[in-house]
Amino acid sequence: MTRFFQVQRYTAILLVVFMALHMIVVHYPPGHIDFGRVIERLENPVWKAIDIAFLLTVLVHGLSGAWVVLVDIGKVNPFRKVLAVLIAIVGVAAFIYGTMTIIAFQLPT
Amino acid sequence: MADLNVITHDILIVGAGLAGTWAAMSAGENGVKDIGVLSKVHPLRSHSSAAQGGIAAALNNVRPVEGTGPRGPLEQIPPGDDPIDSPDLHMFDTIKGSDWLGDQGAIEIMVNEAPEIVYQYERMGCVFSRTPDGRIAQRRFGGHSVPRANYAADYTGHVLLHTIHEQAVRNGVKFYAEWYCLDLLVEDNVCRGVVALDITTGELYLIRAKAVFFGTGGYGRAWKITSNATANTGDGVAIAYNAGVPLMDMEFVQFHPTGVYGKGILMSEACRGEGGYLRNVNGDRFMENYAPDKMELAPRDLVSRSEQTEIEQGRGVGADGEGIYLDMTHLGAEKIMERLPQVRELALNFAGVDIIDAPAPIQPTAHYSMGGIPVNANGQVISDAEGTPVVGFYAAGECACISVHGANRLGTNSLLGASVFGRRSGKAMAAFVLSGAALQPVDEGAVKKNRQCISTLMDDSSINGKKESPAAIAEELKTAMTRYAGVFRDEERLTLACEKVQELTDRFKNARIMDKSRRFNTDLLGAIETEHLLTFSKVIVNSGLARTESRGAHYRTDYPKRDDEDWLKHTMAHKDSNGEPELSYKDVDIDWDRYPPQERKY
Amino acid sequence: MFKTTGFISFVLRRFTGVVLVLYLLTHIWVLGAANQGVEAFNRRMELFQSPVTITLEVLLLAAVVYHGFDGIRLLIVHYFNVTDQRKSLFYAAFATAALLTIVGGVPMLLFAFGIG
Amino acid sequence: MTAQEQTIQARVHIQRYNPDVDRKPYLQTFDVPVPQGMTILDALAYIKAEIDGSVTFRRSCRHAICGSCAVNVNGKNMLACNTPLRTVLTKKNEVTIRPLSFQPIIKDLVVDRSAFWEQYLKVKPWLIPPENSGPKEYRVTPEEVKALNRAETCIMCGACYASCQVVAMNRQYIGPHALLKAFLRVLDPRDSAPAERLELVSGTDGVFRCHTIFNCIDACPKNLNPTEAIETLRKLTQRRLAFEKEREERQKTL
Ligand SMILES: Cc1cc2nc3c(=O)[nH]c(=O)nc-3n(C[C@H](O)[C@H](O)[C@H](O)COP(=O)(O)OP(=O)(O)OC[C@H]3O[C@@H](n4cnc5c(N)ncnc54)[C@H](O)[C@@H]3O)c2cc1C
Ligand code: HEM
Ligand code: SF4
Ligand code: F3S
Ligand code: FES
Repeated sequence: MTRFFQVQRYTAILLVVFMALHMIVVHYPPGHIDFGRVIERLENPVWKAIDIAFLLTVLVHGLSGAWVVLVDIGKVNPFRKVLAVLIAIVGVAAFIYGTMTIIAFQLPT
Repeated sequence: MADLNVITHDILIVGAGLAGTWAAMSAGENGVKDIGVLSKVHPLRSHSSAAQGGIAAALNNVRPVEGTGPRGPLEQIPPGDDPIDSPDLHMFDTIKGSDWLGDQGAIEIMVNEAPEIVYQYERMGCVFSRTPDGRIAQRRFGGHSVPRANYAADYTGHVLLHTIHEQAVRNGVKFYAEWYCLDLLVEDNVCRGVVALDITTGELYLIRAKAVFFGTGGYGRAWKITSNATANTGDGVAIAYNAGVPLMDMEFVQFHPTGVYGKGILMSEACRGEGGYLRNVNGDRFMENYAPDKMELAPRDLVSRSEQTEIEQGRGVGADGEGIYLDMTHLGAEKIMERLPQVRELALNFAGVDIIDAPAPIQPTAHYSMGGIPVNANGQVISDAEGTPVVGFYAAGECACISVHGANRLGTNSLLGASVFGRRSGKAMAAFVLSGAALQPVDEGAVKKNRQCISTLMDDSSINGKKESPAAIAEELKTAMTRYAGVFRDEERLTLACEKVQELTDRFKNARIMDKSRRFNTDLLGAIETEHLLTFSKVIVNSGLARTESRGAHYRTDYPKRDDEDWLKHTMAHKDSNGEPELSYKDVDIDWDRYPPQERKY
Repeated sequence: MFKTTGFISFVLRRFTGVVLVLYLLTHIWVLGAANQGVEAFNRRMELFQSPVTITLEVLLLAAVVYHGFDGIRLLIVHYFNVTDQRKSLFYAAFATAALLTIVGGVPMLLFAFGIG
Repeated sequence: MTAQEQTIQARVHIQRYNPDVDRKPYLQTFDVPVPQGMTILDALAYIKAEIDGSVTFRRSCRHAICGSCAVNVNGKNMLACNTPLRTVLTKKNEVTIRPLSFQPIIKDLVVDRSAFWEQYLKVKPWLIPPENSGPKEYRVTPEEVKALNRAETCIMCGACYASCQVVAMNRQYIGPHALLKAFLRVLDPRDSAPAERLELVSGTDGVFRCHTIFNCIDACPKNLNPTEAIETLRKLTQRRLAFEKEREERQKTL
């Protein structure tokens, strides 16, 4: 529990940075988003790394948050271990899939 | 009986205030495992938590700064300097405060054990206020000749009670919270157990025990204007009396001069300590007619009497002219906010007055009951003037009369008394149980009898169609006690009081309650408590009528002098076969060489 | 009890948090189209660039900024002893979030409805 | 000196419920004359004595020190005994009194506090003093006492506990009252088991279950601040062992 809380708080701090970055870089100014626009940035491996870290952070934060929300409910609380495993599986799957996506952004050769 | 619930314990304790909890703790520490504690309110709700001022003990931590007078600042006593206080001095102050009615042997035990018990409280976790070098801070208190009140801001009792309760839980004491003790089973001068009601379910239980302890608190609720909690209905006192145990010195009840007008809630002595004035309806500081030197800082009983004189001579304030103004407006907002914030809050909430810009109406309030179940210094209840013990029955705290407070208790001595004698009782009970005491046979009819009483109260087909409301009876009793057995007494008033109590007792036979349910029936409890009030009020007024002198808190306008010749003795009241109190007297334990009676002058 | 800033902020934070998680998972799935190549990605992105979805995205933005600033508020409470300012802190977080939603949302809407 | 203010008439709605006979709680209305200075508790006592003796509530000290009388008034938890009735009346001179929220009801305004007390005992509310207890008092500085004062005046009234929605969702949560108590013991220089306590409150149901709703502060009649206590504990759990070392050092000079 201590760790979940810790993780939530630290990831929250990281998210402040990532989120700001993400909003500015990806969505500002608003406009049509297509492969081309994304690739401009993701050509740079540093951006790739940043996005992967962002993905990890947001997943950890969001999913541990979801776990907390569920476990807060008295009736669900006894199943918190099972839930943690389930959510971790979701998290890992989403992370792998998301990472593949990020890597997939390459100039077609 | 098929439906008889029986519980057994080695030691059963009734009351979870300081006295009861200490008894449980110390019985446990002395080797008894099976201890049950019964309390009609949750233990932490016991009235001990209301004590504000402090607990007395000659610790010698602080002294007045030299040359600053009786109200000057205090400083810590540097290590190595001469002490200013001693148990002997504490003893003398207590004896003097008691107007020489206190039993000096018991007082000596109390003052000698005082420092140790305060240290023990501290080591158990009480957060006392501190001197700069980290010792327990002390303050002055009325009637004590040196600063001796060890305190935790203005919630000392709260801290003590929580601490001791927690430690008792830690030691595995079993608490029955919200259980009401209805009856005590004493036969052939041997105590056998109690009948109790689980308030939540309404179930009756017979609780058998080798030793029973009462720490049921005071009986200040018999007055309309009182600082006491609603739980302080003197149940233990009445129950013991009904079981054939005598009551001692019941006529002595302390009135505090500054209770919130119409409510009695305590406004701390600090109001006057910080320089508050008392004024009558004309705005005069009337204390100059009664105590020109000490003015508002005269002892509690004197100030209360001065206020009452003003009120009775028509110079009172408030809707019914029963109040006096406590004026602190000249102190200024700053000082009030700094030193008396809680008092201001209190006056705001309970009198609707901001003491910064208006005087607060106050009036004398019933505060502490000196009398109670007679016990010796080991907490063992005695059944006559010779000190014959009731086997297996113990008591301490405000419900008991040891008597360390005599005719008038000094502030801060009651927390001390409850703790010291609660602890001693626990030890004595442990010795009694471990010496091979056995469970005594009980008459199971007792439960039936109590069940009968309850169903009578709930019954609606009342005799001669007359129904009385217990609440109304209680209200009338309180009004009568305030008027006729209050700060001032005389033959006429006390006779009126006797008649009134008798009338109400008769009327109570037709009392019926409105709530007919079993579950958490506070209406029923209220009725039973009213019956208790009537029971011991009768003893109070009769004892008071008989005592033709003025001593300590008992002030007879027709006998304004103390009379050591005839009345240097304790009143003992037994219930006779007609249910009337039968008075006898018991000598006061006095060390004639050391502390012979003197005039009580401040 | 139910009308306190503390409780309102809690409900909003919780609600936005859960919405964001659900969105995040969808988002990852949507972007996953990139794995199937450029066309697939662009096709899927088209789906999400209608005025309706962009309006929804503005709400999403509101959720993100609210959740974010409320989260920052909690971080402040955690690291500094400012519970006495609890009400002002909430108003500040809420106002900032509203402001940013407008600043970010208006251009998005303009874009969506082709006014920009 | 102050003008005698007039008695006004109030309509007091009280939630009644006796599980033995009633299918569900209902409101009953009583007309009460309100003289100057009448508290909510006075009004309840008036109703019980004069109108309906079966109205059930808890009370004892009458001046905000025993913690018996907390109830829910117009949707807020507070003490009945220190709240003047006039301050809670609506414009139409009405007031609604319910039992403390989220608690099982025993009868009328009396709630079952077992969970509340269980949580209180769960944090081991007693001091665990050091082994080397001397003959006199431990030396504690006035500053250290001042820090403890922020928790010491808690009267265990439960107003905070019954305003916390986390409690409402999950009865396993230790709750603000008990965490405040834990804070008191952890910060007490005389306590020798701070690490153990911090371990205890950092569990699944401890300080991290609190979502900083702040209702506990708003409800507390003693102006205490459980949230801050919880935040302090959270920070301390992160340096549990170091903190215990510091404590051991401190205790050498007790
Ligand atoms: C406002 C106020 C301020 C005070 N300030 C001070 C002070 O500063 N210093 C000082 O020394 N003294 C002070 N006193 C006096 C002191 O608080 C009491 O004398 C002392 O606390 C009594 O303790 P106790 O253990 O005897 O009883 P209590 O603490 O009153 O406890 C009585 C217990 O008995 C239980 N009980 C009673 N009847 C029954 C029953 N029928 N069945 C089951 N349980 C029952 C109750 O539930 C309770 O647990 C003050 C008193 C008041 C009213
Ligand atoms: C700027 C970015 C963010 C910050 C500062 C932030 C901060 C926080 C904080 C401090 C909490 C803890 C709340 C508590 O303990 O009660 C939290 C909870 C949560 N967050 Fe975030 N967050 C951010 C972004 C996100 C994002 C993008 C998501 C979604 C994927 C998310 C999902 C959640 C969830 C589901 C919870 C649990 C909800 C709850 O406990 O009430 N957060 N957030
Ligand atoms: S913290 Fe305040 S509200 Fe909570 S139990 Fe203690 S006194 Fe009551
Ligand atoms: S209301 Fe509850 S959620 Fe935390 S801040 Fe107070 S304990
Ligand atoms: S009656 Fe004691 S706190 Fe209200």
